[in-house]
Amino acid sequence: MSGPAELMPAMVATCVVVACVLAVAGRVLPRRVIDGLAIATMLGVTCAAVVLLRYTGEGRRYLWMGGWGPHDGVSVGIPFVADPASAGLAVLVGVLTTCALLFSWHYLDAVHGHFHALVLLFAAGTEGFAFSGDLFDLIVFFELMGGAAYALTAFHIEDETSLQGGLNFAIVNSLGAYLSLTGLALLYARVGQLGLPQLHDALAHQRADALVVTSFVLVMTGFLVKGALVPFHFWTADAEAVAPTPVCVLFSGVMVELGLYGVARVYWTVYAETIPAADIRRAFLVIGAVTAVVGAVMCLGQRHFKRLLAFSTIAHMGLFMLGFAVLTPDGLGGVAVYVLGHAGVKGVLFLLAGVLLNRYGTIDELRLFRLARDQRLVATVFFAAALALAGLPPFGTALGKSIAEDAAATAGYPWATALFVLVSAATGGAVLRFGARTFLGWGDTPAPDQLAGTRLGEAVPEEDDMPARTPATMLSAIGILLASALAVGVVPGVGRAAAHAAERLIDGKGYAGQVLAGQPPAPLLPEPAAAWTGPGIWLGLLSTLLALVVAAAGLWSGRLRWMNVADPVMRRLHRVHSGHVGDYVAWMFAGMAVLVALVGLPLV
Amino acid sequence: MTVLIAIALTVVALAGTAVVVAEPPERQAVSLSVFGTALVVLFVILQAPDVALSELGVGTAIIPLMVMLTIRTMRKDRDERERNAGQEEE
Amino acid sequence: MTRLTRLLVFALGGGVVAVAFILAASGMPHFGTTHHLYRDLSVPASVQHHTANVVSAVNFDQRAVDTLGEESILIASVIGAAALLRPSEDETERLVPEQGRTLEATRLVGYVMLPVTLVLGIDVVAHGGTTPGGGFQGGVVLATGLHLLYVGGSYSALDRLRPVTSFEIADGAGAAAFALLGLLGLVSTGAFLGNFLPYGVLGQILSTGTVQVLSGIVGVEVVGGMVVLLSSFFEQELAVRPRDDD
Amino acid sequence: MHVYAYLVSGYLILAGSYGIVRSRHLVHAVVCLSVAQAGTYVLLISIGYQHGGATAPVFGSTTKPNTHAVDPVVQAMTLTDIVVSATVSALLLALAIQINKRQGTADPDELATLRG
Repeated sequence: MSGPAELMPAMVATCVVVACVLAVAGRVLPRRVIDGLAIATMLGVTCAAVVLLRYTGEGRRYLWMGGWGPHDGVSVGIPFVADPASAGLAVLVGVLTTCALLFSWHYLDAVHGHFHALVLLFAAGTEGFAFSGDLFDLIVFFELMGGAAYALTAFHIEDETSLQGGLNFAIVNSLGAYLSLTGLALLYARVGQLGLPQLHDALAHQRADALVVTSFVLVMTGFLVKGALVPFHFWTADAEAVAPTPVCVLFSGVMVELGLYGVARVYWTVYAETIPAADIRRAFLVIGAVTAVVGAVMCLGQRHFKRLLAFSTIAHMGLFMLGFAVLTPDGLGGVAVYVLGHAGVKGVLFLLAGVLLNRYGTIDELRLFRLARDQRLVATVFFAAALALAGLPPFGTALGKSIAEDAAATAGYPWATALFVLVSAATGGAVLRFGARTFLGWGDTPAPDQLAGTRLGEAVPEEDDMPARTPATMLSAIGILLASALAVGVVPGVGRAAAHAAERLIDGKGYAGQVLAGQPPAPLLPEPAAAWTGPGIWLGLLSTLLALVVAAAGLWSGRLRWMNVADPVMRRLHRVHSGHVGDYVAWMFAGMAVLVALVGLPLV
Repeated sequence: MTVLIAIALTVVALAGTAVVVAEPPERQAVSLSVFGTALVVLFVILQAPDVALSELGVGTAIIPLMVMLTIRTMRKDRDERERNAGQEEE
Repeated sequence: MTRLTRLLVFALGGGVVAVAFILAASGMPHFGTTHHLYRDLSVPASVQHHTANVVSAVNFDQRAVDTLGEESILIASVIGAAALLRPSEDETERLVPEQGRTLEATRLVGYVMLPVTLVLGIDVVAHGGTTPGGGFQGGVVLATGLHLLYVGGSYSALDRLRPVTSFEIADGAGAAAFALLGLLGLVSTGAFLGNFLPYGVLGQILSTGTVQVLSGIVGVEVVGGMVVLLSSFFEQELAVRPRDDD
Repeated sequence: MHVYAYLVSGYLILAGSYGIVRSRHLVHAVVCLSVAQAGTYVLLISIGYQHGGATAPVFGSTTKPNTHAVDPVVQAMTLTDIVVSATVSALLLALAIQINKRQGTADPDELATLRG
C-alpha cells in the first residue's frame, strides 16, 4: 500500500528542510535565489500532491511512520492517511502557497529569507495536519501552523495593529490548542489510544457519557477557534486585517478551512458512532447559522477592506459549517467545491487589496473614493471576483453553493438554503460597494468628518518603491487564482470528485478498517448528484442580483433614513469585537458552555 | 506515597494561583520560577524524570529569564520615551 | 465590554465547563490505575528496538513524527522571534557600556556552575537512549548553562563565548538533519523515520539505532534554538536603541 | 484522591484562562497562558501514573524491561508540549515587547486599535 503514500511525509519533510536552508543561508543568498528556491519547492510539493490525489481515487493511501504498523487493531505508531479530502487540501495548500510566494516575488521586505522560511513551515504544518491520522500529531501540526502563522501575522513590526492582531491570534489559538489537548487527554485516559482509527474502534462501543461529551467539546474548541466560528472567531478579523497580503491569502483560503476539516475528520472518525447525529446536527447548525449572520452583518459595516474581507471569510465559514452540519455526503461535497472556489476568489480579492495598499497607501473605502478610476484591468478582475463571491455562475463558488443549498433543502432545512443566498448576497454586495466607490467613483461623496481624525485602513505600504505598473509576477498570481476559481465551476467532474471525497471523509468505519486491517475501501456511489442544476443556477443569479441591491443600498445609504433603525444593534455588535484579548477568551468559554449544553443536555 | 503526591499537587495548585494573582509584572518572573519548581518536584514524585528535567530547564530557567528580559526591555523603552518627552518639553 | 461584563461572561462559561470537566473526571479511570494500554504496547516495542529509555523510544522512534513537528515549531519560533525582535526601521543596535553591578559571589557561582552544567548537559544528551534524558532535556540544560554566564559574569563575556550565528546554523542544521534522516529512513526502509542503523546490546550507549542519532540531533537543535531565542531578548534589552536623528 | 490530580489540572487550566481574562498587562497574560498549559502537563502525567511502586519507564542493563512502570507515552507527549510552551511564550513575549514599544502601554484595556 505504500508507493504513492510515501509522498506524504516526503512533502512535509521537504518543506521543513528547505525552510531550514533558507533560514540559515538566507542572509547570504541573493533575493532571487530565495524566491526561486521557495517557489520551486512549493511547485514540487503541489505536483506531488496532485499525483497523490490521483491515486486516492482508487482508495485511501496510508503509511505508518517508522514502520510501526498495526497488530490486532492496535499500534504504537502514527499513520499518515491520504484520502481525496486530505490530498485535495494538500493540493490547495500547494497552489495557494505558490501564488502567495509569486505575489511576494521581490515584494515585501523579506528579512533574510525569514518570510519565505516561515511560509514553508506554515505549508509543512498544514500538510501534516491534513494527512495525520493521529489525534496528538494533529494537535502538534496545528501548533506548527499556528507558530508560523503568529510570526507571519505580525511580520510588519512597524505597524502596531499588526502586532496586536498577531498577539490576539496567538493567545486565543494557543489556548484553543491546549484545550484540544485536554480533551485528548480525557479520551486517552479512557481508551489508552491516540490514533484516529484506533480511537474509532475503541469508542464505537461506548456510551456518550460525560467524559465523551466533554472530550468532544474540548477537542473541537481548538478546531472551532481555528475555523473562525462564532463565538470563537474574534481573532480572525484582527489577524487577517493586518497580516501581510500574501499571508492573508493563506489564512482565508486554507487555514480557517482546515479548522473545519479538523472538526469533520475527528467527528467522523472518532465520535460519529457514539454521539447521536441529531445532537451534532443541532449544535453545528446553530453555530453555522449564527456565524454566517454575524459575519455577514459585520462585513457590511466595514470600510477597511481587508477587515471587510476577513468578516466575509467568517460569514463563509458559517455557510461551510451549515453544509457540513446536515451531515450528508452531498452537503459536505458542496462545501468541498465551495471551499476551492472561495479560496481562489478570496485570494484574488486579498491580492488586489495588496495592490491598492501599495499604490495608494490606504485600503479605507472612503479615502479611496474615486481614486482608482484609471485602473481598468484591476477593476475588471476585481468585479469578476466580487460577483463570484456573490455566487454568480459559472464560478466554483456558485457551484459549491448550489450543491450545498440543494443538500440543505433535501435534508429538511430550507432556511439554511435561504441563508446561503442571503449571506452570499451580503458579502458580495459589501465587496461590490467597495469596488464601485473605489474604481467607479459611485455613491455619495464622503463627508469630511468621516475622513477626519481616523487612521483607519492606513498601513505602512508593504513595498517601498512600487513600480508604476503592477509587476507581471503579481498579476500572474492573481490570474492563476481567478482562473482556478472559474475552473472549479466549469471543468466537468469537479463536483463528482468532491462528492466522492466527502463520501470517503464521512466513512469513519471504512477509514479505521482500511488503515488498521487493510480492508478494501467501500465502493463509491456511481453517480452522485453533484453538478449544476436549474434551481442552483437561478439561486446563484438571485444572490448576485441581491448583492447588486445591497451594494447600491450601501452606496447611497445616506438617503435611506429608515436603515438607521438597525443602528443600535450594529453598534452593539461592533462593540463586542473589541480587540481585547480578555474578551476573546471570555467568549471562548461562553462558546464552550453553549456547545456543552447543545450536545450534552439532550443526552442527560 | 499518596500523601506525598497530594501535598505536591496542592503546592502546584497554590503556586499556580500565586502566578495568576500576582499583579505587578516585576514579580512574575519569580513566581513563575517557583511554580516551575513545584512542577519539577511533582514530576519527580510521579516517576517522570525526563519531564522533570525538561521542566527544570524550560519552566524554572528559560521562560522566567525571557519574562525578566521582556520586563526590563519594557522598562527601558518607557524610560527612554519619558526622557525624549522631557527633552521635547525643554 | 467592561471588566465586570467580561468577568461575568467568563464566569458563566467557565462555570459550565468546570462542571462538565468534573463530571468527566469522575468518569475517568482512578488516579494510579494499572490499565495503560499504550504502555503495554510501547514497552515491548521499545525493547524490540533495544531502547532502554522508553520515553526516548516513543519520542524518537515510535512517535518520531511528533518530534519532527515539534522541532519545526521550535525553528519556526526561532525565526519568528528573530524577525519580530529585529531592530525596526527607526532603531539601531548599539551595545551600551556595562554597569558593574554583579556581586562577586554571584559571579563565582556562575563560573563554577557553568562547566558543571555543560558536562551534565552533554551527558544527558549522550545517554538519552539508556537513562533519563535525551535531546530536549540535555539541550535545554546546556542552553541554560550557557546563560549562567550572564548571571555570573557579563553579557559581553557571554557574547564572545556564544557566537550567535553558529548557533543559528546549529539550529537550522539540526532541524533539517532530523527531516533528512526521516527521508533517509523512507528511502532505505520504506518507512519515514524508520530505523536503518544496526542495534547493539540493550542499555549500552550506542545500542539504540537511530534513536540515539535523532536524540543527538535534537540536542543540537534545542541548544541552538534556545540560545538564539534568548539572545534575541538579550539584544532587545541591551543593544537595541531608537535611532538618533542627529 | 481518585480524581484529585485531575481536578488540580482542570483548576490550573481554568485559573490560567481566568488570569488572561482579567489581565492588566500582556506579560501577565502570557505567563497565565503558560499556567493553563501546565495544567495539561499535570493532567497527562497523572493519567499515566500507576500506584504500587511502578517505576519510571527507563530500564537499564540491571532492571529488566517490564510493564510495571508508569506510562511513557504521556511523558513523551508532555516533553513535546514543554518545548512548544517555550517557543510560544518566546513569540508572545516578543510581540508584547514590540506592542509596548509602539503603543507605549502593555495594558490590554488601553490597547484599542482594532475596534469594530
